[in-house]
Amino acid sequence: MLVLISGVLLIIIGIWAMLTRKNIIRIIIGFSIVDTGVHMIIVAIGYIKNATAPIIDSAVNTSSDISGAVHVNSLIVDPVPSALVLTAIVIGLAVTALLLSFAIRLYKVSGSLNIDDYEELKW
Amino acid sequence: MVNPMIILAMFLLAAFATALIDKLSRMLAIGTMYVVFALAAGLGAWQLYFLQSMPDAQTMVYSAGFPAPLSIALRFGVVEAFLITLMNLFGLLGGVYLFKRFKEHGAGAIALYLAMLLGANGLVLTRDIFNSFVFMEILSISSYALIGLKQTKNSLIAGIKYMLAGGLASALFLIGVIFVYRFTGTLNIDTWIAMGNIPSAAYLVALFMVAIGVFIELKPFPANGWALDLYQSADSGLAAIIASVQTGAMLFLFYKLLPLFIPEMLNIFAGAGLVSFVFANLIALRQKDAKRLLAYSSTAQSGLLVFVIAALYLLKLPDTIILVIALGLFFTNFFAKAGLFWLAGIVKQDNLSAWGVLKKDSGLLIIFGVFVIGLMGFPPFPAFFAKWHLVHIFTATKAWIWLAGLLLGSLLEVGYLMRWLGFAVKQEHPGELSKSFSKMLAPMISAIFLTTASFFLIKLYPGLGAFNVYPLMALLLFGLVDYAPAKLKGAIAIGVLSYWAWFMLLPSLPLMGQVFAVILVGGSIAQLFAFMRYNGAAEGFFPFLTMLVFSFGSLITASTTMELFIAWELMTLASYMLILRGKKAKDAALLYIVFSTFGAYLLLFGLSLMPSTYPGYPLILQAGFLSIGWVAALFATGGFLIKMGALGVHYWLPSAYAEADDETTSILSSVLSKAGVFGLLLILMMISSYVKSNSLSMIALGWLGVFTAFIGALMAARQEDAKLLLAYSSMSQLGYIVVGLSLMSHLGWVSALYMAVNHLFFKALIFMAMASVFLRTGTRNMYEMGGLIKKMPIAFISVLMGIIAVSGVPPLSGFGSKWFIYTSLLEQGRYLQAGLVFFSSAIAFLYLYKLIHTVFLGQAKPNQSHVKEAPIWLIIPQGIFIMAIMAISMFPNLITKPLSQAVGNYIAKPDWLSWDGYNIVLNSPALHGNWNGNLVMYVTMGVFIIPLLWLLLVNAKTQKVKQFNIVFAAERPYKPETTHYAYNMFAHYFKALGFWVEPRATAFYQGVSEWTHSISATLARIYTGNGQTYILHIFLYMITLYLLLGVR
Amino acid sequence: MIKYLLTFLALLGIGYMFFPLVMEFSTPTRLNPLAEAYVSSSVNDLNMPNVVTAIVVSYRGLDTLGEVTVLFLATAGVGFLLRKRNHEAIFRRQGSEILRIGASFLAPLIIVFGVYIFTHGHLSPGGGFQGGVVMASGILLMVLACKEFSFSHNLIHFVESLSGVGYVLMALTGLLLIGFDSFLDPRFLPKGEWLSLFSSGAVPIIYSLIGLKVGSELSSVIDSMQTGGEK
Amino acid sequence: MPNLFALILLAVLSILAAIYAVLTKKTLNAVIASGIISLSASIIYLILAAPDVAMTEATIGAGLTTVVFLYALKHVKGGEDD
Amino acid sequence: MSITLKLIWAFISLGVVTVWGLTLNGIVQKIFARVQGRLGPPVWQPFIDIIKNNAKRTAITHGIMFYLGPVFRIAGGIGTYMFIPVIFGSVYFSNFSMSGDVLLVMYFIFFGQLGMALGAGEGGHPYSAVAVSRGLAQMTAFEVPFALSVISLVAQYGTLNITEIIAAQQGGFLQWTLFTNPLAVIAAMISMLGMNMYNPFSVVIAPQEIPIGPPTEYHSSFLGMLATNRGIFAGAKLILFMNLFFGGATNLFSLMLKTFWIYMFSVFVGAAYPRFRTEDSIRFFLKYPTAIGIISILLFTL
Repeated sequence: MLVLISGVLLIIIGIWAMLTRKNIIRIIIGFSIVDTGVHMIIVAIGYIKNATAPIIDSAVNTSSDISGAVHVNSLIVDPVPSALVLTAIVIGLAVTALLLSFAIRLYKVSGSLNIDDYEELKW
Repeated sequence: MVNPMIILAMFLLAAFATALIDKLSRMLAIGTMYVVFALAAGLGAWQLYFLQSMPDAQTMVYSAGFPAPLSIALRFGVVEAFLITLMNLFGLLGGVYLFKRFKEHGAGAIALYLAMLLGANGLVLTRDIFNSFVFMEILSISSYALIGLKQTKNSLIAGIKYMLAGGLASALFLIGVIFVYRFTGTLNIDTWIAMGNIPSAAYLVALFMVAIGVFIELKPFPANGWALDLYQSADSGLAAIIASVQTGAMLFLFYKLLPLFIPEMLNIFAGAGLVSFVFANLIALRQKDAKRLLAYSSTAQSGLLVFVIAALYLLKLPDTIILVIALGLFFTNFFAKAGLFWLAGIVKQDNLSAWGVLKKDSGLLIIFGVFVIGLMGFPPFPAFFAKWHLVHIFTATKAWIWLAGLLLGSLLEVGYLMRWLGFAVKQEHPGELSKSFSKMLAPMISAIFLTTASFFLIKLYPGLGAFNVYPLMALLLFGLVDYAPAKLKGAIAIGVLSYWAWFMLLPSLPLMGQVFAVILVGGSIAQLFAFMRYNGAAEGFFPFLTMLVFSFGSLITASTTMELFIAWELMTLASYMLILRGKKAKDAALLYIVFSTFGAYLLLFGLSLMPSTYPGYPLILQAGFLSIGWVAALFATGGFLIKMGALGVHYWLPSAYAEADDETTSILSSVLSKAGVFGLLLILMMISSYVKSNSLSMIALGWLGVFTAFIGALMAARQEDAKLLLAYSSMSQLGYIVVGLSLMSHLGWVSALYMAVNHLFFKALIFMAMASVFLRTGTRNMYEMGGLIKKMPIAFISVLMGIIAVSGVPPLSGFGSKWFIYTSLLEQGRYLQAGLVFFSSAIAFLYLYKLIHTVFLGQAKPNQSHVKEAPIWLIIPQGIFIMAIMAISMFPNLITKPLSQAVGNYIAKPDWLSWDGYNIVLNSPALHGNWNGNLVMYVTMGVFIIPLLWLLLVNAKTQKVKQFNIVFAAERPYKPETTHYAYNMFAHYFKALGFWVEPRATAFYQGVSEWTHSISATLARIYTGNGQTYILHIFLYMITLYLLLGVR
Repeated sequence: MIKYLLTFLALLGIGYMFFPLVMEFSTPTRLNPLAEAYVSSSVNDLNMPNVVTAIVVSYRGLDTLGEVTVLFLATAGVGFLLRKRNHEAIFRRQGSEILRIGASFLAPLIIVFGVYIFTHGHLSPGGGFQGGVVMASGILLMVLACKEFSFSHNLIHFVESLSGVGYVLMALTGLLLIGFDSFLDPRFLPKGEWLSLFSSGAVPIIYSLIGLKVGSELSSVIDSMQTGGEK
Repeated sequence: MPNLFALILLAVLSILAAIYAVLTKKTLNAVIASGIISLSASIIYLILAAPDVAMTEATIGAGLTTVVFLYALKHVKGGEDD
Repeated sequence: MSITLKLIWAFISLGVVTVWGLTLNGIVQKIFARVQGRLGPPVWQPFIDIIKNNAKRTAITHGIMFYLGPVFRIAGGIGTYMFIPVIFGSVYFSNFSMSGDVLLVMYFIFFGQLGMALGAGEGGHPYSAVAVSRGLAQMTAFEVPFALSVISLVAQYGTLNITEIIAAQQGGFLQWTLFTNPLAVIAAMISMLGMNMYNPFSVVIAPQEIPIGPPTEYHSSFLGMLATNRGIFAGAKLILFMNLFFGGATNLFSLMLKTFWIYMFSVFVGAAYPRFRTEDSIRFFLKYPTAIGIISILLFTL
């Protein structure tokens, strides 16, 4: 719950940064804050009260039935959001890196990173 | 069946291995990529084939050996296979187009391009929502990176805007997905759908976020500033793929999610799509930059598609119908939009008016035409059928706002696309094309593909007769031999058309149909001779002329409303092309097509309200016993009246007639306008069961006709340009026809048809004669001519015959039409209308005299001393029409009796109308009268010949004098210019009647156009160019939609 | 001014939109059926203790394949944008002696640690991605510390390409050996012993390939970013 | 209970860092701040029993992303601040 | 009646109307002269002019249409006359009125005017064109009240057939249209002022007056033919008006009497009023007479 709220707050702050900062690098930082917020929300969704990590090692209480199938008895957190967030983090990195290299090229080409300086394409 | 995993694996292998292969040989790397596309397309096609033979085959494929929802499922059904085939084919074409770029940039670019297609393929196939996210990212990131192909300032900043927007959209999507997972416990779309709606506000919000994430990727107005900049600045080859493949894949994802949405959500997305369609088109209207225009157009089209699928889903139509319509639109859009982007890369000119360079390569120009026309939804392109069904569905479900929006947006679209086409066809530009085999291949193949597919579509479409294909075949065949000399083509065209008309068309028609066949087809064939006057190939005439004539045939033989509309659209298109061929006809043609399209949409709506007909029997036969509602009749009538140029909607008429080539104008005026008469008559037949002559509506229609005649005549008298004069004259004459039709009586319809036939004869005659004059003098301004009677006697005789016939002076047939109109009007008690008709027919004298006097009489101009008689090809039709006029003047029964019989099949001939030899006798209780055209002819000849003989007797030897040998108060005139009373001949008249000739229609339509442009400009202001503002737009847009959704 | 107002409204609106999501949220006390199924299937069918890895590599392996592709694309894109314009020497500050020696001592250790992480991805936390990043950070360390350090681009590309191809081939092997629905099925190799390195079918191999690929990709991203297409 | 306390602390820390990242004049500080956010996030994940994610966030989010940002800053010297 | 006989009677009737028309013209010239305080030419002056003109040897022509102009003109006059029944009930004086109704006559009037305008046009004289433009403009205006009054007659009698219209007016002068439909007659009579081109509607011939008098370029036998037509055409129009509005004529005497007085009406007005400008006359015709015509129609329809 708490993590969820802070995730949402991070998203809003990130958007705030994206909407008010003029420097493109700062906007990208805002974007990565949004991403972090999203990841936080995802992890928060997967959490289950008083559960342990989804790794079935000796710390986890298991039992086997007659057919040999193993049952996990103690609480573990939902592994699905964890799996998803892994993907999301990597993708976030990819986008951020790409954005930054665009920004670098842009700076090299025209010497400014102020987003207000680029209004040629319009109407 | 094919395992779709193979396709994905293939792409991945190629993408990962490219770097290595590139080290070996770059060509090998590029070749591998092409092979992958070809294989993937082939697998898609194979799957289609497979599913066709086994429709019930299992199409779901799981990964990792576990069933969904544990694993990720892919579906490879018919739609998916279709899209896969299409997209990979496109990938291949786009890849070939980008060949040079790949060669330059190597492995990175190749891998990125492969990955882009991989993303699109995956997005289409997957049935897992998170997997969709991954493929969406692959698709986006590869397109982000490819923007770097062009490292200019604009392209880089556009890339950043695009990435920020895309990144935010996917963040929203991701949040939505995870919350939906929280509520449903699964990520599989099918499992979601099976769970149904979960009654929770949070769930709704999550769902909304999923939807808005996808929706923003579809570039809805106004949250699409980033996309516009992207399209404008990216490499054309890339923009083509983004506009087609990427948008297509995203749309399909949206389509997959539709079953999850609650009706309110569908409603909002349908509305947002429609708004996007209309407004993006509106803004596109004022664009001067070709790529930016394409950008607006692309966003409009994706808005349209979203609207269509959401709206149809909301209407709970079966999936097959939704898919057929959406794919129809998509298919056309796909090829056309990408093709246009590709062409933009070849043209290399941003300014629309610079697209005239396309003229340097007629092949490219044709390809361009195919794309533009396909995009507008003209038949036979699939978009036409899609729009047709859409309109019918919306009508059936009474979704009026949607219908209005759809048609409005389409109209705007026609506006700018046709303007563009006009530039390409007409504007001269010195630039160069950047042509290369690899760049030409893609647009060429897609144009061919689009055309071929459309051709088969119209041929195989259920319920369409063979006649509908003829115009297209004519276009194609004559297009292929367009390099042949005009005389040869003309001869072939006349031969083929005559054969077809005589042996195929006429026998299949009832009498009324035959009457129109004679007017429309016969009238055109007679005028085809004139086109043989051109030396050389005279490109661009015969394909469209033959198309036009064949489409007349399909119009008359149409047995269903769809056939009727297809013929109507083909006719409009052919005539537009013919008008556009005129030297300065760019704006005029645009005006024509916009009005025509507006008319066509009115007609389309009217037709959609009509009951079903019996395929196989011409509508003109069925019309006698079909009955339609008044709304349908009203709208269809509106559509037809626009084609006829009725008062108020005549704005297009003068300029189109004036600027088209002279021979074309003749056909437009004398023949094409009669197609409107045909349509109007058809409608009136269908409402004749409950609308009579004294119905308010018919009286109103009558007044409309009368005022058309009146204002047309007044305007004609005011013109100095002979073609404008004749154009307004045509308008005026069509007014009489409308009056006649509005009478809903036997006599009234006979009079209208008589007038129609007559108008064909004399207007074609005058136009042909005037065409000769324009040809020889090189001007259309009448006051620049004079005294041509001595140089061009044949033309003078034609015009003389023509004006006698137009004015209705006995003994020529024109009087017959006047007599019929007055008697039919008076017989029905329409006294005041008859009075105004008389007034307008008197005004006709003004312009007719002006025409003949200022051109043929008066002082000859010295610079026209070289003028000689026109070539024989222009004289042949004149001869034909003079003979026709003489025949029906001398023997009116030749025409009056068949017309009466034809009308009698719908409205019985009253007993009081009878023929006594050549004497037509009217003995109605309300009116007695008679007319014996034959006797009048003899008497007139008698009273003419006797004084002539007398004069010859007493004054046989007259002395010819020179031009200036006139009695002129005390001084000798020495300049013909000052002695030729011609300019503003009726100044005094307009001083007296000025009120009636103020150009109100012009003011009105200019106002409309100005307002449209201002609104468009104001709306475009929201695209400030600032990336941050665009992000703000996205959020505000999202919030607005959210508030509209009203989640509690 | 109006822009600030609109920005404020937008932020407010977003907050309003998130409100129901937060309000209706309550931390669940037990797993949902799908997660239960994953846990039991992971343990029973794949013999894999780390359920997250099971999902990442096997059940939702297609996502991971895509993810690797995304990273690959980013690498290609960054390389593409920041490719060297010309071959002038790039100015780089030489690290201090201690740093250099420390780095050349530490870097191989870090790389070995990375390898450990991704080979044990199915047993313990971490896996290909984390291991790959660790490997890349080893290389980063070398880049920072030593001026003359330059790794072979060809080698990196080779490793990257081969591991990518290998990954896809692994995935296809499942399809070929097991059945129609078995793209990315790791069970064509024996399950092995519970908690042993060579268990869980082909998962360790796949994760190793991922690790190599991620490592090489991130290394080249770092390299590209570091040079930055300098003139 | 200590977990909860740590959680609150980290959440507040990350939010404060985020606000700082928005408000600070110097972009370098903002980059560092965003690294701090990621780092605290990764500890939060650890507490939430998601060690895989925590590792990833620590290495990629806090580590690599920050490095990439820093490299970018190096290349845009002069244009990086507001 | 055989066709030969028909033709012979047509010629006789044509001769009658020519003589009567020319005589009327002569009388009018005399009256005008007297009103203006001159002695004036003799009543038979028009006949003398025609003979003199036809006897002239020299003739110049500007071209074929110029040559044909007078022919058109006189053919229009004769034709118009030929389509009007002259004396009600007389088979001999019915001309070829069976070939059409009043519409035919109204439109045939244009035949001569159009031909004349064309002929004059080829003359190349600007004044001809000026005159034609004024004439045509004025014509469109004065035809409106006339057409309205004819339409009013249709509303009244239900026929377009002139003979039937006359027949409906038989049985005492109170049956004349003049008394049964006075508004229509007023409208028609005003428009006749315009048709006859006397003052105040004589602006048409004004440009020709400036140099040497009417038909500027025409002379010799052309002029003779035009002068002859003045007689025929005037007679034809007067007979048409008589037939439509004044009960027709059952014998030659009443024909002469009625046509004389109809003609005198326009002459008196013409002698008393100054000339209108073209635009004024157009406005005039489109105002009062048109309104009167419309009212007369409405009276018969409502």
